Amino acid sequence: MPHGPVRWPLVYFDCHTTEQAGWTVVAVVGELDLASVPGVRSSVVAATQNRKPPYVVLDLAGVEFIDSMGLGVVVGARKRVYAVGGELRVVVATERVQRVFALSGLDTLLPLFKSLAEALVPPTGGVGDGA
Amino acid sequence: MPHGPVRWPLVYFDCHTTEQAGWTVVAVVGELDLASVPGVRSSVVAATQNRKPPYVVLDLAGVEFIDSMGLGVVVGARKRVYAVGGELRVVVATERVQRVFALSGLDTLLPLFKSLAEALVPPTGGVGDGA
Amino acid sequence: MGREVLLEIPARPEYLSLARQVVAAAAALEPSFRAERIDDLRVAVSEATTNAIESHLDRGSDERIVIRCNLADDRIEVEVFDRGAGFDPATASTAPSADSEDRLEHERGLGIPLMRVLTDEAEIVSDPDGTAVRLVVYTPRSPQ
Amino acid sequence: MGREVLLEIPARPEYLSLARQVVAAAAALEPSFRAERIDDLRVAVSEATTNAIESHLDRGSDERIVIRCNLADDRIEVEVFDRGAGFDPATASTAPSADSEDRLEHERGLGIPLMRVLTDEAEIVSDPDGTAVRLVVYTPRSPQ
Ligand SMILES: Nc1ncnc2c1ncn2[C@@H]1O[C@H](COP(=O)(O)OP(=O)(O)O)[C@@H](O)[C@H]1O
Ligand SMILES: Nc1ncnc2c1ncn2[C@@H]1O[C@H](COP(=O)(O)OP(=O)(O)O)[C@@H](O)[C@H]1O
Repeated sequence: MPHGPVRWPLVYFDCHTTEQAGWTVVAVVGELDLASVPGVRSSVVAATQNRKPPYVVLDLAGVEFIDSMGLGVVVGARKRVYAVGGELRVVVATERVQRVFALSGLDTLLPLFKSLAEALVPPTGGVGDGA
Repeated sequence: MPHGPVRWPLVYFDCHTTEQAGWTVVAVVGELDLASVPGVRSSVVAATQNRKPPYVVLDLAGVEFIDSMGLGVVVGARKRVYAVGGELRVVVATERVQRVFALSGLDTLLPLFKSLAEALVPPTGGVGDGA
Repeated sequence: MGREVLLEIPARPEYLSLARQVVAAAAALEPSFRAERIDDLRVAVSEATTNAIESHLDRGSDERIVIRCNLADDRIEVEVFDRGAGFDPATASTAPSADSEDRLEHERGLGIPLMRVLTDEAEIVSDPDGTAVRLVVYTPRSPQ
Repeated sequence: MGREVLLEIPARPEYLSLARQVVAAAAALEPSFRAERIDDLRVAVSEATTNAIESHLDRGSDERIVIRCNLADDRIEVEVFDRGAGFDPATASTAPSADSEDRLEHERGLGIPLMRVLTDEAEIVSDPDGTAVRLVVYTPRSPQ
């Protein structure tokens, strides 16, 4: 069965935050589900407090699996960021993750980008420097 | 947990035979266990009938998992090849597979090579051309 | 012999991934399933198992979640059983329909709708002693 | 709540990989296990499960193989149960000792010795109604 090598399955998840081109980038790698959403949620909270208004990119290019708990954390991040006048962008690179956004009708409601490079163009209102 | 990306687990196994530098190379990729040994066994039988005496390399560099059923097929291959005056070499590249050979005491009894290149030097008795 | 796999896991979030893996691996044994369809099933199973785990956590229950995975030539059927407090599927709070702007206000309630669109059949039976969710995906060649 | 996972699989070779995956994934939830030790357990579980599957195939039995995987802070314990015809572990035909040239004559009988060296404890209980194999691997910090 030609499906690529077997790796033994381990819970894999990582979330780290960087500053890039005026954006706070929260990059998520691995599986985004009930087990891992708390980590993403706290990274988003931290990113939102980082700068006012917050310009946040949620980079899901490295996400191998997402379910409705993962979608929920994205919706929650958007609410949180917009509540304080910021902007949130979401990078969705794989078809598998894109499909879950689409089937939930969120693909047209959220600003999805195919790559981090595309998401890093200046925010709609211009990148603030904290002023 | 920093253990690399998750892939969903699929039964993965492939076995193909080529002629290289006077050797019949049976290359195995994937998991070598009760489920996959029949495929390797029949490739070895074919390789043994290919040329007399048979010079066979069993290339396990791509094997991700091996248990005693896999070891058994290697021992069986050696018997079969030596019975008709041929030579069998085995390529074991990963530590994981090497460990299973070592713990069974077979690492010193079988001619193990770390790479296909090393295994492809001329056979002890010189490569025959079928004569 | 049937091709039925039974899995019981602790009602803890970290076992979700294991449940998905087992179902995906069991489904992969039927060569006629396309990889994309198995991915769909993985998500649906994740939704059902997430809800099951949460129902036990809500109740403080120590019992395990049971997942039964039945592979037939024409379909794969996955059942997820919990012993939580149950709910009424007809009135469960689900997010507003996909084309409503309002949907962006809802972080929860996305699971059951997703489960339904990802499978060919999704049936929920619930009472105050627990819930059973049955998910079915047909192989490409069989009638849907 | 305990961290016990229960898996039942059809007695067919193609489900071996699934059994190994489940045990490895369950073991990986205890961060103190080194990856190499989990690999050892994978092989040991494969040996026990191979024998269990073969015992059912020999008997033409339709019953599933049961694998119980219990994760504690200081150890992981895996039990494999079959309902095959059983055997006498003391007199089972195993390959000659590792340093004997004779070993190269034996394609079978390598499993039980390997199972024993790969685990910290390996116990086999067998009667004509079936066999239970218990495999234990300790975490690095606990006394062995
Ligand atoms: N197995 C279950 N046991 C008890 N309640 C459940 C179960 N599954 C779903 N529910 C209820 O239905 C609601 C909607 O579920 P779902 O659409 O999956 O979204 P979410 O889980 O994000 O809330 C849940 O919030 C819960 O109240
Ligand atoms: N679960 C079992 N049920 C019945 N017989 C068994 C079982 N496990 C092992 N045996 C017997 O013990 C023998 C040795 O087993 P093992 O060392 O694993 O090598 P192998 O399986 O390659 O023969 C088997 O051939 C079989 O006769």
